[in-house]
Amino acid sequence: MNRALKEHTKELVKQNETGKGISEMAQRGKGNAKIKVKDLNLFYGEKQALFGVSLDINEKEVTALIGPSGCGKSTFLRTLNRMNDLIDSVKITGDIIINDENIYTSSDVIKLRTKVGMVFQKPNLFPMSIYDNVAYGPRGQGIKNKKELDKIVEESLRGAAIWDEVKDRLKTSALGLSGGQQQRVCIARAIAMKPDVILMDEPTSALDPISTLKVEELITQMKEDFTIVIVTHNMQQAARISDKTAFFLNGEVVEYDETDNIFSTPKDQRTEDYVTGRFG
Amino acid sequence: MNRALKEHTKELVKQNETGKGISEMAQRGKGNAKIKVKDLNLFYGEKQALFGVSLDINEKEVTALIGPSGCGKSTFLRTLNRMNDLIDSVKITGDIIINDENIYTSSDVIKLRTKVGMVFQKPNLFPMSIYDNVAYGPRGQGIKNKKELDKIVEESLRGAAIWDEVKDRLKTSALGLSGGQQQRVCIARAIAMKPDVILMDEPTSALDPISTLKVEELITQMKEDFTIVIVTHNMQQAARISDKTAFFLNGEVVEYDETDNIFSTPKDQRTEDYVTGRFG
Amino acid sequence: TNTENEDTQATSGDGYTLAISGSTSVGPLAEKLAYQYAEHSDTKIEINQIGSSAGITNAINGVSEIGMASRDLKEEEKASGLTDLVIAYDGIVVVTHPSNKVKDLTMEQVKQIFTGEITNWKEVGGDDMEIVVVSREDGSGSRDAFQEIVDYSSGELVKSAIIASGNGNIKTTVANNKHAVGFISFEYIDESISTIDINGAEATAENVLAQEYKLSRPFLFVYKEEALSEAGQDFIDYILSEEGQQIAAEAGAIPVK
Amino acid sequence: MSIPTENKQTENIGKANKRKYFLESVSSKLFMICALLSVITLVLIIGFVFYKGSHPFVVGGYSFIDFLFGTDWVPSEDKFGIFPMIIASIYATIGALIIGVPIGLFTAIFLAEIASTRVAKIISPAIQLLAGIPSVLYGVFGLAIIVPFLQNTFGLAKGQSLIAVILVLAIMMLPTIVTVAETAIRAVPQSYREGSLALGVSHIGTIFRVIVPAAKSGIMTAVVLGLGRAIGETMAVILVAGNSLIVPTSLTDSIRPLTTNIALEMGYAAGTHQEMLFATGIVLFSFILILNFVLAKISAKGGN
Amino acid sequence: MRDFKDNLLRGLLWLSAFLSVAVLLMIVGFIFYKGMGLISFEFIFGDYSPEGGGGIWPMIVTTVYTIVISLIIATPIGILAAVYLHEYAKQGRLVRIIRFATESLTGIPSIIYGLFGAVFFVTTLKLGMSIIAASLTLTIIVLPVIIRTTEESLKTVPASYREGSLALGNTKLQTLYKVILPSAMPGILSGIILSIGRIVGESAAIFLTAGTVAAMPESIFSSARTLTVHSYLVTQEAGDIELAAAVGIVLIVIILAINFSATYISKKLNKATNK
Ligand SMILES: Nc1ncnc2c1ncn2[C@@H]1O[C@H](COP(=O)(O)OP(=O)(O)OP(=O)(O)O)[C@@H](O)[C@H]1O
Ligand SMILES: Nc1ncnc2c1ncn2[C@@H]1O[C@H](COP(=O)(O)OP(=O)(O)OP(=O)(O)O)[C@@H](O)[C@H]1O
Ligand SMILES: [Mg+2]
Ligand SMILES: [Mg+2]
Repeated sequence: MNRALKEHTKELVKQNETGKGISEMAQRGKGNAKIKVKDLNLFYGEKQALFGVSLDINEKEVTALIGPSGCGKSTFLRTLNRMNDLIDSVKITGDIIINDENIYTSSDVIKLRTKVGMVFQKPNLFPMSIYDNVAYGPRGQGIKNKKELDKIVEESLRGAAIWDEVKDRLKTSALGLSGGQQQRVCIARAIAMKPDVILMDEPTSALDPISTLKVEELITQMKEDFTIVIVTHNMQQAARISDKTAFFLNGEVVEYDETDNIFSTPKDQRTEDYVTGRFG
Repeated sequence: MNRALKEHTKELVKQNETGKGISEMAQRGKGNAKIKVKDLNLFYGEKQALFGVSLDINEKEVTALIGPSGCGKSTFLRTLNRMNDLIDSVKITGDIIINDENIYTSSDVIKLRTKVGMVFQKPNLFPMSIYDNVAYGPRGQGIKNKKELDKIVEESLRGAAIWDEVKDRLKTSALGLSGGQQQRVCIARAIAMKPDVILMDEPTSALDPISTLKVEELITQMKEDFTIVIVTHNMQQAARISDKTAFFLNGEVVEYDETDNIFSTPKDQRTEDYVTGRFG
Repeated sequence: TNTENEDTQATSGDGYTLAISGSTSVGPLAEKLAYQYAEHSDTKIEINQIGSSAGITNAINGVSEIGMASRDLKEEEKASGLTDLVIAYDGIVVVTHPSNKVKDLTMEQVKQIFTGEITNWKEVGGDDMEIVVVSREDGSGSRDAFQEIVDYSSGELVKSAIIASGNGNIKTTVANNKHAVGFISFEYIDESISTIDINGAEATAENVLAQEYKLSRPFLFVYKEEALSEAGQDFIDYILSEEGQQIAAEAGAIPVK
Repeated sequence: MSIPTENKQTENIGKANKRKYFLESVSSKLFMICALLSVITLVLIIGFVFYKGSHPFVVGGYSFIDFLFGTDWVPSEDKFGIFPMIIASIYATIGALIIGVPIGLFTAIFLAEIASTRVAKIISPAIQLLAGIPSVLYGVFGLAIIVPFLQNTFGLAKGQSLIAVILVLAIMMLPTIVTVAETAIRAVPQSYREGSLALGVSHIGTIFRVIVPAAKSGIMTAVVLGLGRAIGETMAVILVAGNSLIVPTSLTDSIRPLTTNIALEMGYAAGTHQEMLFATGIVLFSFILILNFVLAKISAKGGN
Repeated sequence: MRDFKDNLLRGLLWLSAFLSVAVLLMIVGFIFYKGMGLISFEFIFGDYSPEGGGGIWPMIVTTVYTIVISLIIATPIGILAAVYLHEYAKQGRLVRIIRFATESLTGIPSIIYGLFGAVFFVTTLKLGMSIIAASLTLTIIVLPVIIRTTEESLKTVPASYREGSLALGNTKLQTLYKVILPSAMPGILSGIILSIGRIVGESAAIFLTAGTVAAMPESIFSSARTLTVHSYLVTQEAGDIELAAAVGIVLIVIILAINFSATYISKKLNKATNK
């Protein structure tokens, strides 16, 4: 990588503190460990993708996962709501404890997934109307009352900063929306479940800056009620919205600390290389 | 939107000039108009998505298209290689002239598409091996020679900053790669055609910063040979790599100018609102 | 309905269903008889045309009360206690394409044609044209009877013969092919094919009864004596009555008396 | 949200989930039973056919080799050789595949990729309609149109022949192949199409290089189902095959495929004759199993 | 050269489509040409008469019975079996065996199904020659068709739908009927339409299990004659092609009606999806 680019990255990174200051989240007290991950190994068949990952994620905080492409961020995130169960070849060892319950020994994966919501990397709306997409989760929980559903749908869509754009076409297919619009409806769909924890896998990578900021603002609000774990490639985003940041590399957690520390005084050389763009 | 966020956006935007300076592309001479778009209107059935778009895109420059989600950036981009022909309901009026040829009256859409390559928003590799994906285009052009193909594949993958990650698994399915890896193979696939113009629809939205920087560097290199049109939500990216920027809003081009001007002294209030984050 | 369960309860009159199944050649005649019989009795008659062997099997294992057969019973079938009864005879006629000039043959010529000794129509006074033999399938009642009377065995049948299942298929095949010769039951004779006199005798019921025309076979009802219901017996009696035999004659079959 | 209500809610979810898990495990077992039904029926049918068909060889002292390679089939004289029929079945099946599969697939591609939506909307249902026309009518059509046509065109003494069978079977395979393959092709994601077109590959090139390979599994299903129809077909074939007991040496010879032999004589057969027809069924089964096996191999090779 | 190949392939595509349509027109035309003369109100709605000149109403009723009963049994079993194979089962030996069995069932001649049905349903289960025995036999015949086509259409449902639904705390079962089956509906429907075709077109398997009684069935336990068996019998014994073709016309109309309503229903079901 040429020098110019490297310096440029540094510039970007310096900007962290400012972003942090602005987003008014500095003075929040530390939460308790909501999620405890101990010595987690994950294999896709023969191939190991996570190596002894251990980290505690605090309640009502935003935890960001960063790292280069293919390092296992998505894989890790998906262990937290047992989404990897869907892949036959996946083998997992180690413990993940959420709300004092080991999610891999407790068998109530439905409860787990209602408590731990998720927003995916690619928008994955169902081929039904916008309304039905958002009402999908609550309906699955047995909420039938139309008024109640209407309310949930509106609140969730507002929460995801998309209400105004879709309020007149709630009954039309969700697949007619643009990528950015779709992703925001996905967020609304997750919010509609009122989960404890929300996992987000690059939720804003398909959004324009305005929507991104709205969503970031939303995340900042949401952490009053929710514990949020977010994968992002955008280091400024991590810096702006997260309380703690974990840096992943080749399936290992290289460093996990307060976001400020990660970006300003990383302990590991590789972390420094990465956040300053000297890596790879 | 709250004040804090607005200011924050301004911060981000200020950073433009720095990025620009660093990426060493300030003093390039102006190219000729490679692509001339005149009074382009596009309809999806009844619904109009582009309104009288006119702009000239210069040869061997990078032109960025920015604007909020749903404003028609992708739609516009896809008119340049007649990708919208695939959608039955699409009606187009106006002229697009590439290399002095009106692409909508000339009927050789295949030639057009070999000359005007494209990288999509979501990675769309074929269900075949990585090698076959990259060799797909050249083979379509009648290149059968194994040595030659090998060379093209390697060069293209190197060019897309993915060679090292995949060189040992060229013959395995491309769909086993992570999202970021897939997108870079898509770029390799487009490069392999050695086109005149390359259209990119948020090509880096699924990439980590390292790969993003590599791709941006690549784009900077590529403009020695190619004319590049790129849709991006990342205004810094637009600022860093593009020579000219067009700001789209509700299907119209609000402002089109040197990138420097767009970000430092926009003429239209709406442009200013958008690039400073005061919009919406 | 499954008669097996019911014939212990009611064996005649209202609501009783008499199940008959078997030969597709006897079937149409039996249907006509049952149709007329309905004026005399309330017994409902179910007739299934599924082939002689299936009908015989059904009669043996009780799925049907009466089986219809257009061939003689085999040893093992007789051994299982079946009674057979001739309800009518069926005349068999040799047919050709209407354009064929040949109108009569000797029994010997018929044999030579079907065994492949004569292969061209000119050898029997017709045009110079290859002969295409059409026969029924092995096991068919018509074919058994035809071969027995004409006096050749299945093994002797010319190998390239077309095998058609059912009178209708033979008729359609012959009607569409100038070269063809086949044999069908009297009741299916119509103007789409031309009939052949054998040894100078025309194919008519009278000639059969007068023993001048030799090609005929029996239509059989088979049943287990002990399983035959009153209704069944009554229907059989009706068939053998003057009226029943009259109907058979009108349907193109040859009465037993 | 106050703490007590939250606890209550959690409890409720717990209870509701118990029911859900119960439903979940019951349903998955039910689904498995449904899936096993096809295995059970296959076992029953194979058992039935083998039980009946092996009897003459196990008890009756007939030689299976003579059965397979004998050229005489005269049940009334106790001669049971099905060699001509085996050959006839192989020829007829291969012939029907050679003609029916490409035409069917190409038609499916045409409907899914080339025809306008309006045209496809008319033709596709019309072709599905063909699937419902009773095979007897195909036979009658064959007998009234194809057989005389062949007879006149090639100056034959009889049109009932191998080629007539092949044509009728190919026609009968069409609806199945076209319908299933068209569905599969339509299901290929649009992004593949776009990706390929954007690389300057022509529409036709895109179809044959990306779309068809991506729909491979559905296309194989189409072929397997169509083949099933061709092998299993009897009524139409009886009418146009001629059913002669000769080993075919040319396309114009009349033939008797294995299925026809069973259907033709089952109505009149009894005793050993009937058992021999079941034995014919066993051979037919093996034939089908081998074909399925080969097709599975081909599709595995073509892919991955 | 490339253009030549393209044009050649394009030509072949057009030619194939043309041939298929031509064959379609010829067959349908043939059937209408031969049979139209017999079609009348009396022919369709009249009772059967062995003397000739009667109608085919009993056969129409029987045909509808067999279609409805077979589908009522086969559709749920087939769909659920496919769901098991694609959504539930671990891809191992069991699945391979089931697949192989299913595939092999498709190739068995209908006459063998008929003989099996005659022994198993008619005699062993003591159902007698009846509509129900025939329908059960037909169920076995169409099961593989439904399983295979359903499985194929399940394959086309994007994995992201499954993930999205499960991540919202829905069970597999909920995911199945709320998202997966609706998205797979068009494929499933085309399988059902093919099955209807197979049921309607079947003769050998039916006359050995339902028989050929040409009277109005009193119940599904009655022996009866379907339209196809009727056309088979009149072709085979009487060689009456006009009558067979007239029956064919009625069948075509019935199938058209079923296909149209099936497409209509699927459109209704998928309103949100297709829009
Ligand atoms: N289903 C799978 N089977 C096998 N390997 C997989 C699978 N999914 C992911 N991998 C591999 O596991 C590793 C981690 O992938 P993962 O998707 O977690 O990366 P990531 O950090 O999310 O990358 P990105 O930033 O590109 O999304 C990669 O090497 C990837 O190729
Ligand atoms: N196939 C289509 N049919 C109908 N409307 C469409 C179609 N594709 C896009 N649109 C509409 O056209 C408008 C422009 O869409 P487009 O995808 O070009 O936006 P975009 O600027 O690329 O947005 P994003 O940044 O979210 O990708 C949107 O309102 C969208 O809903
Ligand atoms: Mg990822
Ligand atoms: Mg876009």
